[in-house]
Amino acid sequence: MEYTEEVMDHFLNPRNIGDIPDADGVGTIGNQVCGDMTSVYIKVADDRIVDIKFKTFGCGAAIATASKTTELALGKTLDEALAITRDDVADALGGLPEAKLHCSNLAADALHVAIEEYRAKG
Amino acid sequence: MEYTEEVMDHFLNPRNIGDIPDADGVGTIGNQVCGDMTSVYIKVADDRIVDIKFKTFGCGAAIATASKTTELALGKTLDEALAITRDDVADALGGLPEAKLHCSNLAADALHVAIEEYRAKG
Amino acid sequence: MKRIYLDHAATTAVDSEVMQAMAPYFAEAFGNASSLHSFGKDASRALGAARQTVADALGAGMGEIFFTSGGTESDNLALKGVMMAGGVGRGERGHIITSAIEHPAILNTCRYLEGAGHGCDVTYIPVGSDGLVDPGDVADAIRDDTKLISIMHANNEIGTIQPIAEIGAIARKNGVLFHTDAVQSFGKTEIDLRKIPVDMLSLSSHKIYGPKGVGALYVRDGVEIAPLMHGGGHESGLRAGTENVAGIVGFAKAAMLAIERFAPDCSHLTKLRDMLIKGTIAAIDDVHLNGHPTERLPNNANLRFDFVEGEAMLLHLDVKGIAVSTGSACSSASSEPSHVLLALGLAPEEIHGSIRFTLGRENTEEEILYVLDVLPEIVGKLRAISPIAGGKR
Amino acid sequence: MKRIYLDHAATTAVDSEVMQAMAPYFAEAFGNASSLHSFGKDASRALGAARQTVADALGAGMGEIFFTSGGTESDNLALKGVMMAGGVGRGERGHIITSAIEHPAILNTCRYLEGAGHGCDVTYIPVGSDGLVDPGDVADAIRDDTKLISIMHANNEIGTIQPIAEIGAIARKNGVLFHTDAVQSFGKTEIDLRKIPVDMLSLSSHKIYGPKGVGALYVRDGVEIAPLMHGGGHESGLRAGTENVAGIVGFAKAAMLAIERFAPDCSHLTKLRDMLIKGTIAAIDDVHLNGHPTERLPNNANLRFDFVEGEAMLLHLDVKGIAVSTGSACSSASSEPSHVLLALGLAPEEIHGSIRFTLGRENTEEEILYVLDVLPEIVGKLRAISPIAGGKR
Ligand SMILES: Cc1ncc(COP(=O)(O)O)c(C=O)c1O
Ligand SMILES: Cc1ncc(COP(=O)(O)O)c(C=O)c1O
Repeated sequence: MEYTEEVMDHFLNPRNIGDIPDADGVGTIGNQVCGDMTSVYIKVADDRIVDIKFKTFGCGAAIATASKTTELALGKTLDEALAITRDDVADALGGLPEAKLHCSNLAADALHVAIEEYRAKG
Repeated sequence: MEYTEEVMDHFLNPRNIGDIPDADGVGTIGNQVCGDMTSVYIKVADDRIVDIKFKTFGCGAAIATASKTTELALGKTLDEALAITRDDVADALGGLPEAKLHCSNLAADALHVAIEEYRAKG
Repeated sequence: MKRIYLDHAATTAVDSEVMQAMAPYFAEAFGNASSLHSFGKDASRALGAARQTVADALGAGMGEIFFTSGGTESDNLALKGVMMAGGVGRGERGHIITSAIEHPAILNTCRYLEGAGHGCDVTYIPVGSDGLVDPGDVADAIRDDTKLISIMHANNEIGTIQPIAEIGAIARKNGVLFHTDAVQSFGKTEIDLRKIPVDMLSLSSHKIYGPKGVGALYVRDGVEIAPLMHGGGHESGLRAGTENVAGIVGFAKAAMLAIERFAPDCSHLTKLRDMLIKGTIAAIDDVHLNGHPTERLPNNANLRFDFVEGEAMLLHLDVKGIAVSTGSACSSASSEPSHVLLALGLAPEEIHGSIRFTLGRENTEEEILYVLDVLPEIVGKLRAISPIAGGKR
Repeated sequence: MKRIYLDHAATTAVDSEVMQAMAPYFAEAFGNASSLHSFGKDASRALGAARQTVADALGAGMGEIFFTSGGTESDNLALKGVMMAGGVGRGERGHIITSAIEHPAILNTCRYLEGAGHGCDVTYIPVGSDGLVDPGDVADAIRDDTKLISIMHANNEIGTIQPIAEIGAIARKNGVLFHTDAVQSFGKTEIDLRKIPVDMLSLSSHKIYGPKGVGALYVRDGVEIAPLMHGGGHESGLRAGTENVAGIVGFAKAAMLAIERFAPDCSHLTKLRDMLIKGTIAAIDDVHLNGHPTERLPNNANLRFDFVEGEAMLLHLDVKGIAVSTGSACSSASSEPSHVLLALGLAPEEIHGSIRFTLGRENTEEEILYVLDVLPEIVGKLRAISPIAGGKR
């Protein structure tokens, strides 16, 4: 399977790129096999994600899934955002090649870590 | 190596074919590997081969060498004819493919047997 | 001079539609199918489509088709692959059942596997005088350590078609894998892998109007075989080496055409074949058909001309523009008479007088009439100088 | 969109003269080279001429050239063939010396031979950070049971050219056979087998503007190797299977053209390569050349872009019409980062940012200028979203 148009769109025009200097939560996940790394930054207000940004060192799938994840998470409550799975992201992108599934997990994982970090701070 | 033009000529237009009902000598040699068989018939006068005929069940090389052998032997003294070797025949044909050398021996051998038969009758 | 090609079992000309299908893959969509860029994707898409086409042609799944460099490699891969995957030669022993009339790609692989250190025993099932394997003989030969039965679908020399459905059923019942070499039969007799219990099947492109140097091995889902060639992970790891995309595309097109043209091809070939067989036997004395009269490929007429030698016949026919082949030892680099004809119980001099005519799609009635026209004279000429003809023509 | 192909180490487009040379052998002179009739003779003559051409191109004898289905098969045949001929795996043990940066066709064959029951030990010689094998290391690795040294001529990823004359001399002095994989070097660096002590050498057609699915193994007269593929007695018994005449003719033509065009090709490629390397390093910070700066193929520029990942670069370039390859794990079905770049001592994130540009005959200065034009923006874009770039562009 090749990259879908949706994947290519998010890869070429990634949404919500960059960082948030005064983020409420930051999550960074690296995948040893691929050498990929994704950081997700969130701003939270009223238990909702009101701003989200990401940075990714990684392949096309890693960038596209990170972009898609931020899009899915923006405006969601933290519980809703925590419920976003890798499969949700892959589905929203119209699927991912088999060989890419392992490097597409980064973003959802990084998002969850960011939320947990925010919650841990209380 | 392929068959030379000379080989093809002798194969397509074999000289001295047939048998000699009242032959002075007959030699027949069969080659087990190829399933080939050649018979040579000679008439002798004044120690010379004055008539010679052959029959061959065999491949192109077998037929051509038999034809060439009879041509070489005709008119020769018996000693001269006995001295005709397989190599003489192959040379006279402009050479033979390596794989065909083993089935080109029939005619010279059959000629020698025919001469020996004649001499044995004494 | 008009040339008449009657040696389609040896190889076929590439079909013009096949040429057309291949054409873009040499210099335009020339990418390496493993490459990620657009050139590579064009190639891998073509490869995927070709795999689907070949799978469909056999009634198989796409994941069950592995492309190789030809029938010989497919046969080697099937036999060695099963043995190696089963650990045979490394401690384990294994037994193979095959027939006495297989193609050298099978027979010589078996001889190799029987050799010291490779841990195999091989049983060569004989055939009847009609060239058929008795499935009962196969059943009887099965041992506890039998790992594989390999019986060809149709024979390349005499065209005889083996009862592979029955043999496959016996294999299945006994839990033994079954491979069949379908290099000669594909496109000329029905093969539907949904219906017959075959675990592996070999194909070759150049026998079906495709390019040379391409073939496939069908391996039923779940059957484990080890690769022969190691390297990049091509063909799901079963066959390393940059894929011959143009060749594979051509092969797939040829397979598709073989299926599309199956019915007209078969009736055309059968008609010409019977015309040739009957015409020859009617025109010339002491001519016999080798192999089973009806259980045979529609394009094969293997005829035995008593008292003459095959290569001499072949050369005379070649001079007349007619291309055939022979089972005579003198016809090939090897000086062994045909092992297939020997297995039928023929005497050496009978084998030496056997000529194989194998017809193709493009042959015409006119061509067969021409052959029937020149044959009697050639046979007559050779019988006239034959010391064993006893005056017969 | 104009497409710029810079992945010639992966494969090349078939040259138009090669196409022309092959053309008659698909549907006209389509015979089986083993057949005795005129169709067969046309084929076997073409095969003979092709063999002579390839032999001449290497400074070898015609009897030393064996055609195969490609570089992978040639490599497998060389290694397994020597071991099998030496009885290794059947009682005997044997030792192979190779390098850590060989192509998978060599490395995975070695791993297979190291496996249980195959009787081989393998020493993998490391390379320096420049990608060169130290011949002294090879000499030191030789044991009493060393049967073969196999060191590639030029590396497919970083283009580094190994000192094969020296290594060959060491092998010869120690009575050990020497094989070299010249798949990437042929046509781009001089190879004259009259001058260098090589016992076996692998070639592949599709890397030199010939068709895919064809290659050759040179085997020096007197060197004994066993066949991988059993069947008909093709290729002097060393490689069974109906010869791919069209493919072989095309391969030979490509080899001839490679020799004829050697000097202009090399100077053209070197110029473009240096333009690309210098231009990229001048335009973009934190870019490095992988592999030796001068002991490298004239067409290889393997560049490391810090802070970005290779596949992402590749995809961006592809969108711009530029085809390249990368050593990144995410670039291939296998998820291992390049073993070659690892062997240079690079860190995983450095490996992931490496892009291989391999140039070809038809590339132009204009194309390189276009690449230099688009590269900075792509790298900038990716570094902008890179969490490890630290603000660098
Ligand atoms: C029955 C059979 N099996 C295998 C082969 C070998 O196929 P290939 O010539 O493609 O190697 C052939 C033809 O040569 C054949 O007729
Ligand atoms: C150095 C090297 N050796 C061997 C091969 C394998 O050759 P082929 O693709 O013809 O099997 C390649 C290319 O894939 C290569 O670059």
